[in-house]
Amino acid sequence: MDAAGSLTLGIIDGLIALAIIALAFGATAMRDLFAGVVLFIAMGLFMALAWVRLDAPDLALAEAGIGAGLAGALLLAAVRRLAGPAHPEGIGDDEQP
Amino acid sequence: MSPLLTYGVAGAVLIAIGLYALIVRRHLLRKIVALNVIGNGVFLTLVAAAPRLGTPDPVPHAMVLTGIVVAVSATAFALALAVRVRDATGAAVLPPPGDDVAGGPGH
Amino acid sequence: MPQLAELPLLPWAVALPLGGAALVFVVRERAQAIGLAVGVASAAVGLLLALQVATGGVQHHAVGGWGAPLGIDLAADGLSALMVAMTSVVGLWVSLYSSAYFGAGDGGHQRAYFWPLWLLLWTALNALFLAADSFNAYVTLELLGLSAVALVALAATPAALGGAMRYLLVGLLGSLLYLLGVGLLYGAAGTVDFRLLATAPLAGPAAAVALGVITAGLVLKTALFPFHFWLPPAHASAPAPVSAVLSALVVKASFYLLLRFWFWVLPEAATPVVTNLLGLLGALAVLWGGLRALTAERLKLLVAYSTVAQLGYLFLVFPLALGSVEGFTAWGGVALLLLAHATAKAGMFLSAGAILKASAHDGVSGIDGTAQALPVTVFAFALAGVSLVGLPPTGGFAGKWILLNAALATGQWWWAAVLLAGSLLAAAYTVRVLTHAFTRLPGEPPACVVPARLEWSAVALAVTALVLGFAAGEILELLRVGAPVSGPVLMEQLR
Amino acid sequence: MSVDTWLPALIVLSSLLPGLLIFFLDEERHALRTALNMAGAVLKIGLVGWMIWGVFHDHAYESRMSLVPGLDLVLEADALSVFFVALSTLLWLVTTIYAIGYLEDSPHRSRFFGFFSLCVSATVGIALAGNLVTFLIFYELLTLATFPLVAHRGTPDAMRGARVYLAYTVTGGAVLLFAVAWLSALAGPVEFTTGGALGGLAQTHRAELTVIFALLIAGLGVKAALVPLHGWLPQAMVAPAPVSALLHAVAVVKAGAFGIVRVVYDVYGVTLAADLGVLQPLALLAALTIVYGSVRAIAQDGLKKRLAYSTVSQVSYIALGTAIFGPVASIGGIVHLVHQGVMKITLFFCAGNLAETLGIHNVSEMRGCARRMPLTMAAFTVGALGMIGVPPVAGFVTKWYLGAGAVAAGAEWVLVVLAASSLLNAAYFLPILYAAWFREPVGPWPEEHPRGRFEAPLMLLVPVLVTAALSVAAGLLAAAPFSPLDWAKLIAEREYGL
Amino acid sequence: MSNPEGTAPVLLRGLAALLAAALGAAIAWALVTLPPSSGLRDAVAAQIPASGVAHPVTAVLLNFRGYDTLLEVAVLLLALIATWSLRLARPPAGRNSPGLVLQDLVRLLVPLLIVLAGYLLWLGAHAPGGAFQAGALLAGAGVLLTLVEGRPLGPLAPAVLRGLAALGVAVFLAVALLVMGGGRLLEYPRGQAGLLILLIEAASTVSIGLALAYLFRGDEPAPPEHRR
Repeated sequence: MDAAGSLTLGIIDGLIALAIIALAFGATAMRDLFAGVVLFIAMGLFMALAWVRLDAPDLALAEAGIGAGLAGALLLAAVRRLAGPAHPEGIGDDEQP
Repeated sequence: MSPLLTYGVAGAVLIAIGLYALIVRRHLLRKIVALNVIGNGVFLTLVAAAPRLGTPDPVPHAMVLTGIVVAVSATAFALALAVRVRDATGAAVLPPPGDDVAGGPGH
Repeated sequence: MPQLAELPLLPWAVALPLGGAALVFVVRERAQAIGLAVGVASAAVGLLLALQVATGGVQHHAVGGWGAPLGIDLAADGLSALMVAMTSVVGLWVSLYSSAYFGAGDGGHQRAYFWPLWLLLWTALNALFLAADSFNAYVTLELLGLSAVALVALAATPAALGGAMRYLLVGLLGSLLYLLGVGLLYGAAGTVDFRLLATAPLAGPAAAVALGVITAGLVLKTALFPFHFWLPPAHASAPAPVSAVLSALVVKASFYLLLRFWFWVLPEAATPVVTNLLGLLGALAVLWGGLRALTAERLKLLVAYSTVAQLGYLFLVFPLALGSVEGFTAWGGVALLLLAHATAKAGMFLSAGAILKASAHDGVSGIDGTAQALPVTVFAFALAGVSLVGLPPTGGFAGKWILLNAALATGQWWWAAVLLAGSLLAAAYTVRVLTHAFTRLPGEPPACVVPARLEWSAVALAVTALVLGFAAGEILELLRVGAPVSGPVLMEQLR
Repeated sequence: MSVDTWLPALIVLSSLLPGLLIFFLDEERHALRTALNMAGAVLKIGLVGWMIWGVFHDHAYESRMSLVPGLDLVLEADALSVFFVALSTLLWLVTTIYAIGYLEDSPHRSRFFGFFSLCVSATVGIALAGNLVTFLIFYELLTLATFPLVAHRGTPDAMRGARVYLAYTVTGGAVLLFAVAWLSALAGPVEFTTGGALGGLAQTHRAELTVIFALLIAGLGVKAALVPLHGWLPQAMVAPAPVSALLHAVAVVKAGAFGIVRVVYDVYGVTLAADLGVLQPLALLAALTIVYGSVRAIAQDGLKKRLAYSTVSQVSYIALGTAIFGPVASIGGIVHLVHQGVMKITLFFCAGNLAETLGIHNVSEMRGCARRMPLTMAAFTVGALGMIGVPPVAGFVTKWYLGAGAVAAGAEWVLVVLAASSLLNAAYFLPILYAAWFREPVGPWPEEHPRGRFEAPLMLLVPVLVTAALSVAAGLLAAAPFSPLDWAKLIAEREYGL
Repeated sequence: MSNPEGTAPVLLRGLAALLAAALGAAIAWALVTLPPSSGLRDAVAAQIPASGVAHPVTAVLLNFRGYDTLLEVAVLLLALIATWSLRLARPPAGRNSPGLVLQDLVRLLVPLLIVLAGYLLWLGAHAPGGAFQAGALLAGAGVLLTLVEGRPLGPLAPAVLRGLAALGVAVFLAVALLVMGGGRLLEYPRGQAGLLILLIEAASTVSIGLALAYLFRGDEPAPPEHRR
């Protein structure tokens, strides 16, 4: 492909990379847990883009579905559970009889 | 600058960010997110490190696919454990280690 | 009966416990019986495998028939065989012990979940020791870490859950660092197979960084001082049989991978600075772990810190064997110490579990008089202690003697001094426990019934540690199969 | 595979196997336990007799088993080893009888006799060890076997005494291990050989050898109770009387002394040792210990404590004799291995009887006890006079040869030490004898509970009389063939190649 | 002492930052200086015809490095067992009860997702896709159902549920051992590789979807002590 095209692609790559980095930082630094998780999911989506750019469509699919999607759902569920009341008794803290 | 290198360096940065957060952040959920960030960084590095000539090498892709599934499994368990710790101790943080008070049942 | 050499034992050593795990998870009502049966079978396969290697040399199995680098190989040399055999022996007695340890008290919850988790852990151990492929080793490492953490959390006390959480975070970080290193090596060599990596011309920053992060990750998982902080809480708060497995086997797995990379893949990367640094950290672990064990308040915490100390010995292999002409002396000594610690420490944790059933509380001072209530168990604890101290004629002594010889014959007397200091500390904390156990309480000894299986499993392991001292010769012969170092068993300056 | 290769191992097993069996015996199986003990002891005596005869006719016995290449377990019989074996075997028999009587209906007898047999097996192993590693192994086993015996009573101060004992011995063991490992790394497996095994290194590694010698003596000196490493001995007095007797006469203390003899004669060789100039310091240390022990003994009121310090002093005669160059002194030192054994065990048995029958634990309580227990005190008197060195009791022979040897070696200062120690011995023994025989008892005894028709049950009385008789016999019949002295001469001749 | 939002003392933060920066720099350095290589691309390409599938990644995952994938499916099962062994308390039900709209949406979406999963599974043989992507879609359906009905699946006998969860490992292992016969683990007979791989993938898809969905739910439907 021509130089200009490759340059634009290079810029796009750079932007995706920067977005991933920024989102990662936000995800780990956010004061609010929920916001952090949302940023993490967004990062996952950009990761999927990155995989596409790296000629790894399988990874893009997996990242979108599992890395961002399910991991995100799990994290959100966890945020909700942690926001809820604690269950100190759990279901029985008894140890081996 | 080839996309490989761009994303590879991005991966290195992710690893650094994640490691810092893992050490510094107290809340378990954040630590788990941090681990996932490291994981993504490692995956990027893995693919970026692999081949440099022509069409991509499928082997690292397969490895990363495995890695993603393992990561999500570990994350799921870690989150459940974190919730359990919160339920048992009242706070979603690591209890101090050197807990060494005799007493309680023998077993 | 087919010839031993033809038996495909390598795949079966992995498939058997894996299938068993799935089975006991589904057929929960029979978990106990099936789990025990699978345990016995897996142990048999493991020991046969060791025999196969001893008689037939290094064993290979190209999974899928592709062969490295495209496919994944399984391989068993002397070291792998010994590790698998160690897993089999410890696993056998731990399974027996557990079949009596986990009752139906909490609706059979612990019993229902212990068996699938334990068999998955066993799968991971065998798979890891037999992996000839560094990425495959990563998967087994994760399988190992997750099952180990889940087993710790099974105790369900706040302490156990906290310990498990810390253990999980550290473990995941460790395996991710390991994966990173493997990826870099693949980038540099285009393969993840250990043998091909060993022959590949690895050089440049990539190889160095790879080895660095791999070492960091594995050292973290092996709890080498000062990265031991996660081990005592986890090992001390887990159910007794789990503690035994963790201290005896799990920490050894990551150490085994360290050996694979340093002695096979990149021995040329070893500089005196690095090897002596690892040795120094090991020495500090020996001293620090010993001191903490000496002052620990809770019995199981004492035993856990003893593990930290004993792991320190293993790292003396780097300054004493890596890159030295006659490295086999230290190599064999460390291998013997590793096996002796596995059996002795497992026996010690199992007996501690039984002793605590009879004691007033979980403090060291809480076990007063248990020598009257449980003479057999206390005997097992004492015998295991003797091996940890390294007194003759136990396996601990044989290993320590050979390692001393390696240190002194090469003029590195300071490592010998570390060995002796460690022995004295070990003697001190063992005696600390025994004096409490032997202290006679006023009145009748506390009536206490512990299932015989608990007592005798512990004895069996302690006795195994003793017998190792007499089997040392055969063990070292097996260890020579495919060993990365050569030389005589014992060195002599004036030869 | 002839009996020659089995005899040494059999001698060790003859007490080891009964011991292991006894562990699993039920407390109440009194008869069976006794039978096992006695059978083992008698069998051992038979085997040892056989071996003595063989060794006397230069017959070689060796059992060898390889642990790892370059690390062999070797048991072999030479003049010196059978000397020590004979002593421990004989005294084990009497002590076992005594212990059976002493421990009647006290708890945990199976445990006690189990470890008791292990203790003797370890001692015999030490005696028969054919190389340094084997010696080391049995030396450590001895530590392990004796710890539960010292701690047997399980009382707080029993546990304390046991802890101190273990702290000293394990540390000493570690030092010894270090030294042995170092020496083996230099010279390979060091086999005990008459006249020394280190010829090769004598010129090249003088400095190392000197340091290693110091380490070896330090390690052995703990059990041999050389000042300042003797601290555990008085503490270990909490053990039951038979144990104390065994510890002082045969097992622990003697093992240390025997080790010193081995190191000087059969590892370094007395010539090399003298050449390195390490004998003089050893002699001085021994002399110091002799005097110090005696002085401390005077101040003790507790009978067993006084005896303990007396042991500290007496055992060093062996080291002293070893450290003075020259066959005559060596004879004096070696023969004291046996003499001190029989005399000191007599004294401890007596102390046990006094405590059992009259509840006497302190010297101050002994007034007139001889009238109540004449036989026991007669035996005690024999032992005491022997310690002082009054002819014809065995102790006299020792001191005579030590003195003569010292003069021969031109070390007259030793005479002063001997004289001083004899005076001191007299100073802490004669008052006891006087009070026991010639003073009136003051009031009732602390706690009197006579058992049996005699002053003490036969099981306790007979051993005392036997050992007392032996002490006298060893002195009277010193000139006879196969007397301790005769045998010691044989050893010295072989060591000095005369 | 521990306020969840709190962070570590300054010194620790500084050290952590230093450590992290050093590690990142080292990795970047290693990447930059890596010599070019083609990895195993050509080796894979050469064996694709024999692998039974056309898509290289699937060939690596299910054939060349199928052993990794077997252990990987085991890891997923392990995660499920481990999570269930924790006995989480049920989250307070009924909170944010889904509106009718969402329920209808789900009724529409779930069948679609299942069909799509089947398609992806079949596609994996010669194009991007396969068991894991398909499993993820099934799991997504399960998650939606959990959100509206509290559980991913209709009422199932506990043993059956566990059986489905272990199906992937069981089938994978069974095939691996059956084809071994006298030969090697996972050595597919010539010509049957494609079929066997599809069989394995189908079983795995079910288990993966089920496991991920129940991991989202958190606790086991019928833990042991609720029986008897």
